[in-house]
Amino acid sequence: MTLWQTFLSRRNSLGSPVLPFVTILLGLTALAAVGNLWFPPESALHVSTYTITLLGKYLSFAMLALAVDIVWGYCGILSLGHGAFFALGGYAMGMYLMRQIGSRGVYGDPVLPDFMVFLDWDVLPWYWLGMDQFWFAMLMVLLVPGLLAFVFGWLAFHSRVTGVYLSIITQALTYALMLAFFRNEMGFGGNNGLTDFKDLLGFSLQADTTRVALLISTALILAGLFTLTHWVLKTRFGKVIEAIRDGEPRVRFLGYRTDRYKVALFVYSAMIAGIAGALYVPQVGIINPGEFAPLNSIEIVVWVAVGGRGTLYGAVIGALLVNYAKTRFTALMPDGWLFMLGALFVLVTLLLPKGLAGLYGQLSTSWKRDQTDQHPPNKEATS
Amino acid sequence: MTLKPILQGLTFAVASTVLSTAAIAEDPIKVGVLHSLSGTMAISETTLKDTVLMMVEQQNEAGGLLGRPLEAVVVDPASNWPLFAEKARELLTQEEVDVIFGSWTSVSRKSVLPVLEELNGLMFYPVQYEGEESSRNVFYTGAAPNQQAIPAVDYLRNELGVERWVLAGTDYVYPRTTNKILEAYLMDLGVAEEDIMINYTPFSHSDWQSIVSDIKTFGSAGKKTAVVSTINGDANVPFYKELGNQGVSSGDIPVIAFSVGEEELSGFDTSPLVGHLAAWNYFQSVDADANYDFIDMWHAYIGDEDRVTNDPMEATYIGFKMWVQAVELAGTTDVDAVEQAMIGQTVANLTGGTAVMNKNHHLSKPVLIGEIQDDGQFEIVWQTAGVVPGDAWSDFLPGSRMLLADWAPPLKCGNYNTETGTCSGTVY
Amino acid sequence: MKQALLMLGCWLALWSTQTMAETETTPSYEDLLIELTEANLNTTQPILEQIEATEHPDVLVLFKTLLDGNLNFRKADQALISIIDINGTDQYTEFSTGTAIDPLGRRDVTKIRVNNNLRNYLTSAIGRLQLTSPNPELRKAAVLSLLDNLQPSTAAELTRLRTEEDNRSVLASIDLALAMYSAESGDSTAAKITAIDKLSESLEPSARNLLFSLERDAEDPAVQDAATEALKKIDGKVTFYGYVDQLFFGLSLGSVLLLAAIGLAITFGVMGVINMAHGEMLMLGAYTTYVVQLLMPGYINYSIWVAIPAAFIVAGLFGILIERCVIRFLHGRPLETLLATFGISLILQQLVRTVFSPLNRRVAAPDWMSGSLEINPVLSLTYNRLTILIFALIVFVALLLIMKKTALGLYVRAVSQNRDMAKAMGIKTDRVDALTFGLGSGIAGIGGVALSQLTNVGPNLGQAYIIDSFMVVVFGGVGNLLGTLVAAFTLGIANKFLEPITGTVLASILVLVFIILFIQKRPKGLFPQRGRASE
Amino acid sequence: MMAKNSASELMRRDQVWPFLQPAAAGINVDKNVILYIEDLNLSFDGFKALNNLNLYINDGELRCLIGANGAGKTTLMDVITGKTQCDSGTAYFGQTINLLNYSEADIAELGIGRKFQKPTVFEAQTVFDNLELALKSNKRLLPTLLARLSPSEIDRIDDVLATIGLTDMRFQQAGALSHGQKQWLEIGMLLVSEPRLLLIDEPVAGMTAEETERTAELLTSLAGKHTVVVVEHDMEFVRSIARTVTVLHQGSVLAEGSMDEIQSNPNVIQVYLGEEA
Repeated sequence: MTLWQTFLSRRNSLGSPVLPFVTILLGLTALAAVGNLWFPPESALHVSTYTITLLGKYLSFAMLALAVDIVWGYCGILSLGHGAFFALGGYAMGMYLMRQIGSRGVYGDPVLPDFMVFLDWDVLPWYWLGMDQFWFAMLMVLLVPGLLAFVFGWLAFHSRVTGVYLSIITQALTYALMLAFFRNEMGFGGNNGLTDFKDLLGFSLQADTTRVALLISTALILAGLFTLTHWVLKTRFGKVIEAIRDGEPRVRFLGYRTDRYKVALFVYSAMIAGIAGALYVPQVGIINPGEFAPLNSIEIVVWVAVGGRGTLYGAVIGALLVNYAKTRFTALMPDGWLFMLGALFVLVTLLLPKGLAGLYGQLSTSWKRDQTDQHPPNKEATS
Repeated sequence: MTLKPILQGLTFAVASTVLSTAAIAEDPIKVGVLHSLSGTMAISETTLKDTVLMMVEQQNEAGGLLGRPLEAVVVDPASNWPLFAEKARELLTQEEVDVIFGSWTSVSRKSVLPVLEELNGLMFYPVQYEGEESSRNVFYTGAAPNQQAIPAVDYLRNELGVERWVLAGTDYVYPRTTNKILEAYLMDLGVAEEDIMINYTPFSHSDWQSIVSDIKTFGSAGKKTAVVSTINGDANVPFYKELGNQGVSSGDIPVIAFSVGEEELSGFDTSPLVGHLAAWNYFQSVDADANYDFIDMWHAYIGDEDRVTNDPMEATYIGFKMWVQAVELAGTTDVDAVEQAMIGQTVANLTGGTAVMNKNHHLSKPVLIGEIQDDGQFEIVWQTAGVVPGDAWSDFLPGSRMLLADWAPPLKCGNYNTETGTCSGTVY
Repeated sequence: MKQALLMLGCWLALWSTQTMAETETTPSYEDLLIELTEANLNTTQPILEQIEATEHPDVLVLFKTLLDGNLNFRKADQALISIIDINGTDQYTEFSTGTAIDPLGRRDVTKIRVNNNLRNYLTSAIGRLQLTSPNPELRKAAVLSLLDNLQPSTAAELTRLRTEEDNRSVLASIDLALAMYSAESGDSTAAKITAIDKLSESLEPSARNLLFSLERDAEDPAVQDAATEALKKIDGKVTFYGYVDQLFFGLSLGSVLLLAAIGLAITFGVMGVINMAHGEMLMLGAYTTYVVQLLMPGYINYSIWVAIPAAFIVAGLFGILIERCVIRFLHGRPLETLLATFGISLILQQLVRTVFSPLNRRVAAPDWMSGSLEINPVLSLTYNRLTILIFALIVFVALLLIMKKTALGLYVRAVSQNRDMAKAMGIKTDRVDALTFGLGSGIAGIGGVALSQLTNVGPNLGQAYIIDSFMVVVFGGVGNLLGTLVAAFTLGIANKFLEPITGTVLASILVLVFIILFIQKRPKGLFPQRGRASE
Repeated sequence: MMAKNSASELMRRDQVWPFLQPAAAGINVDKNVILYIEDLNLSFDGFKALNNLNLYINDGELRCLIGANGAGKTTLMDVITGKTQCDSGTAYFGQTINLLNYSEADIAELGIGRKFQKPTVFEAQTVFDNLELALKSNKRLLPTLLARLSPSEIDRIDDVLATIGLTDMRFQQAGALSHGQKQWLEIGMLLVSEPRLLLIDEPVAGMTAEETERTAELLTSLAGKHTVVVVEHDMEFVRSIARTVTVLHQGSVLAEGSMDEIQSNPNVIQVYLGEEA
């Protein structure tokens, strides 16, 4: 049986959240796109380019939150290092964009990026070769985070590193990478990272159409990954993953090699994070080692927690909401926004242990209970 | 010092928030402030935010600009570099500010640059930096390397007879470039390679024991040795503390720093460091009436007599004054008009001379060398006879030797290659 | 003996000013003071030399005031004014008369400036003027300052002085000076070689530099060989002391890591709370030190003793507050404590930023913590690092005793091992939780006091140490205090021995990679909790 | 898992490399013994949990293990199922398979199923899902990802559901079941995985008398086709099902035989039953 047939056969079990989610996501994106491109700035329906880039960034973050939720919410692997995969994907894209600059750089070197000219490098380092090809760079977006996740996951899960130990070494991983990428000798632009991008696949990154196209691509990819992930988690594989979260030793005694399942899921999640990074970079225009900062990775976890882990849409909502709050707060109260953000995290953990999605779940079940209480079906039979 | 300034800080924080959001009557001219108020850079940048707010307040008291009031729009990019770009876009498109004062680190400026060029914004960048840049949309009011590093080295060679050099810096672009320029410069002067030691450390490096000990060893070879420090921000305090503890006195091995000003020194006890040096275009201790006026204004504004002033504040001051003059000259806040009006503007600087905006968007400023005193101030021990024009493209780097920035007609180019006669690189 | 040195001093002073005294008529002390106010930095030194030559009784005070940067003059009449900062207020004194005067405006006085060259001159002049001082340290310093400029006359003088000197340390430095003199300009090759042999015992950099130049430039090959030999010997010692130095650096870094992590070993290790606000507890401790110093100006040397308990109490109370308000609702949900405490850490940082401003605060070091213990010219241990090393060990032992010997410690261990059982036995687990968290936070606060002596006291202080702290605790084994100790010192020493080979950044990266790989090998750290229950 | 084998072991020419042997090549029970435990030793921090333990289980047998707390019953199961590494000794499954070389998952795949002391079912998933997970099937990654329940598999699950009396609750979350029902569900999970050897740790703890009786029936019916090893404290229950009983004491076998023999064994009376008698 092919994958596709399986997919189709499972279509019925795709369940409720996918269709509404995809519809709302793509619908809103389409509205934003139309608002930006068709309505003149004076119109009330106009959506500014600022909003478009902001939305693009939010959606990339949502994808990243999705990646974290897959491992944390469904498999109990709390990764405090997902920022690393995100940044690696971003760097792969950044390298492609750097190579696209060509001789339009400050020093006009046709091959070497500006920062290399400036460090007196004569030749392109080997790991930059091929990055001028879009397909190759995109392959790297998947492969580099995937490979790192595979090596790391294979080591960690094989030796059964779990719980806080795992969380802390993922943090060590991203911290080590941050220090490494800060080094100018690494050939990734040091602290400044990669910036000053010109165009992507020949389209100018400054053009509104390109921005809208990027937003739409991000939305489509997010919708696709959401659907795919939803399907994956509904298969028996997904059931094994959830079972690992709730009792890994038990799953082993059932004959599943749980380390391989965890590695596979970790790699899948890392690749999603890599894709998110690759989409993030052209929309914000810069990638630098700050993305590896351990605090960033913790923040991703916070988004997921706020939205509600263990539900895919919860992660997405959490990421959107927290980032929107950040944008608003930093502008409205530049001196006090950290108070608000901090308080939000504390309150959500205390009052909404299952996040906003959990709140929704609670409300809807209590509503349903009210409904069923009015028409008790076979009450005797069940009790 | 009492708790009073702390309380004032509290009220001020609230007040400034209100001020930035409350709309002032009759179509104000908006001034964007893009400095980090949280995160690692807040320590340096908050002061500059306050400086801009002070200048805005002062300008409004003097009747505003073009008959319109000024309104400051403060945002917090939170020391997050991509956020700088986003916030710049927000300022330019949502808030529709006419000018931005902002950025501290090079990477934040690099991050903002494409946005400025795309949306044709105008930014004043008030911090000393590595040069190698000249954007049409940015005015660089801090020092270029030739306004800080080169005179500093000359001073050490000529006045102190230094023959052996330690170039110590944080591993990022500003120290890298400065040290490359200095290395080339020193080699040109005939300094042997083994007499130059280059050392890079990560950001916020806090354990300096080994490096200071290495410097001591390097400096005990019989030749007069000096350290040229491009160590950034919060790594300085532990570095200087270690210097003091290991007894590296300024008499033995003087350290000259390009990133250490009054504000950095106010964070620790400087008595073991007396005599170490810094090179800037401004020191609070400058004996000039303009400076005293500025300090008084600052103290009155911030409500704390102990707050110091520093070079980036002077750069902000000069930049703001120049922008006001240019707007008045152009009669509009339109970026293209202001950009052209800016070139050739002169403003009395705080050191008693005159700052001139050159065609390459860099200032002509005097260069001062100061020695650290035990009260956290600098004693000026040397200064250039006149002003030094800022050089966007260093003459000591092979890649930029032939480049020239000239934004006046007819050239209007940020990196004109004098060898090929073309304006290479970015043309938006 | 002292007289002899005084004579030497005067002779040196005269010798340096001879040329000027010969040609001009000596101006008076008062004229020179006026000249001083008109001089610029390049012309000041000759004037000072002349002033020194006048042997006026006020010269010493004048030079000291000048060196301290307190000498000013009134613009109106060029009268010298000393401005001395006494407990925050400037005291103005007319220099010539010594009478106190009313404070003058900033614009009415100008400071007489000194630079490094002048400072060097002033220091040595003050040294010469002070040679009557009975302090052998000063005599020794005078001899050592001569090492780089040995003249036949100096050597003769030193030879004579040698017979009168009774202090062994001063005697040794005179011997060294004489050996250096004869190594360079001895009568015969044999004399030179004997002198070089003597020099090979010394670690003084000047001696080493002399040997370098002899090895390179001496005409006699025998001398060259002897110099090479001697250098080899010295280098061997220098290398050895270099290792000792590195070991000390490693221990010192380890002690900092220990202080940073030890509080976390309680809150995270024993209670299982992933306490992201731990760094902010360090920060609170550091700020407490600052506030204590503000409250008791003029007692910097003692304020630190007040700061230690104060920091413990402040951070401890914050800890208890956090536990009572937030963490107790999150029992059994360790990963959620991470989120809540992350939020708390943001709030605390911003709180400090609002209350104290985002700028770093100045925390002065007590006198007894500055300077270094000089074991020999190439090995000196800084007092503040030594103090912190000892302090870290004391804190560790104290904590260990609390955990092992007190009722609280017993309760804490009981609760951490089996909460329900402990509760059933009548232990008030709520109170124990609060106290444990308070203890961990308080210890972190004490760590902050120590950190305030080493690094920036600012809102970001905590963030700089949080990752390292977690690494240390996890590497050592969660829930094991001894593990934390061993881990901190292991990581500290490893880092410091790697650093010279790989550079600072790579050393940190390698240590992190090492930790990651180590955890693969021993998933529960260095000292894991064993047995079936821990699964 | 091959770490113990040295390089010279790899070079032996009289045997196929272990990693080339098919994992579940079938269990050789020529001698009618399915499990050989020999000289097993294990200590935790000086405490000898297993002390030169020797135990042989016949194919198709129903064996009860009894012993005081700390006698080593659960630890023995841990060693057999690969959860705990022992210090020395061997544990052979059939003639050829040394269990000590395999991981938990491999051992499960070889056909050893285990029910834990505390019922461990996947509470967030339905009863049906729990059984589906336990189903005897290819448990590699890709097959699991693409797996679809075949009609025969569904029938099999339905059968088991009927056996364990949870048919009505098939789509209920396992977390909502009562303690006894969870015990049953776990037994059901063992059944669908069709193991050769079942290791059952305290199956009737927390069950009502009625449920206990049904469990006893079920276990007795399993013996023959499967080999069943039961650890239990409930002596009534043991008496009701046991043919052979092994008494463990301080990590080694104290006595072995029928229930009556055991009850009359003076050693056993002294250390174990003595307390009750």
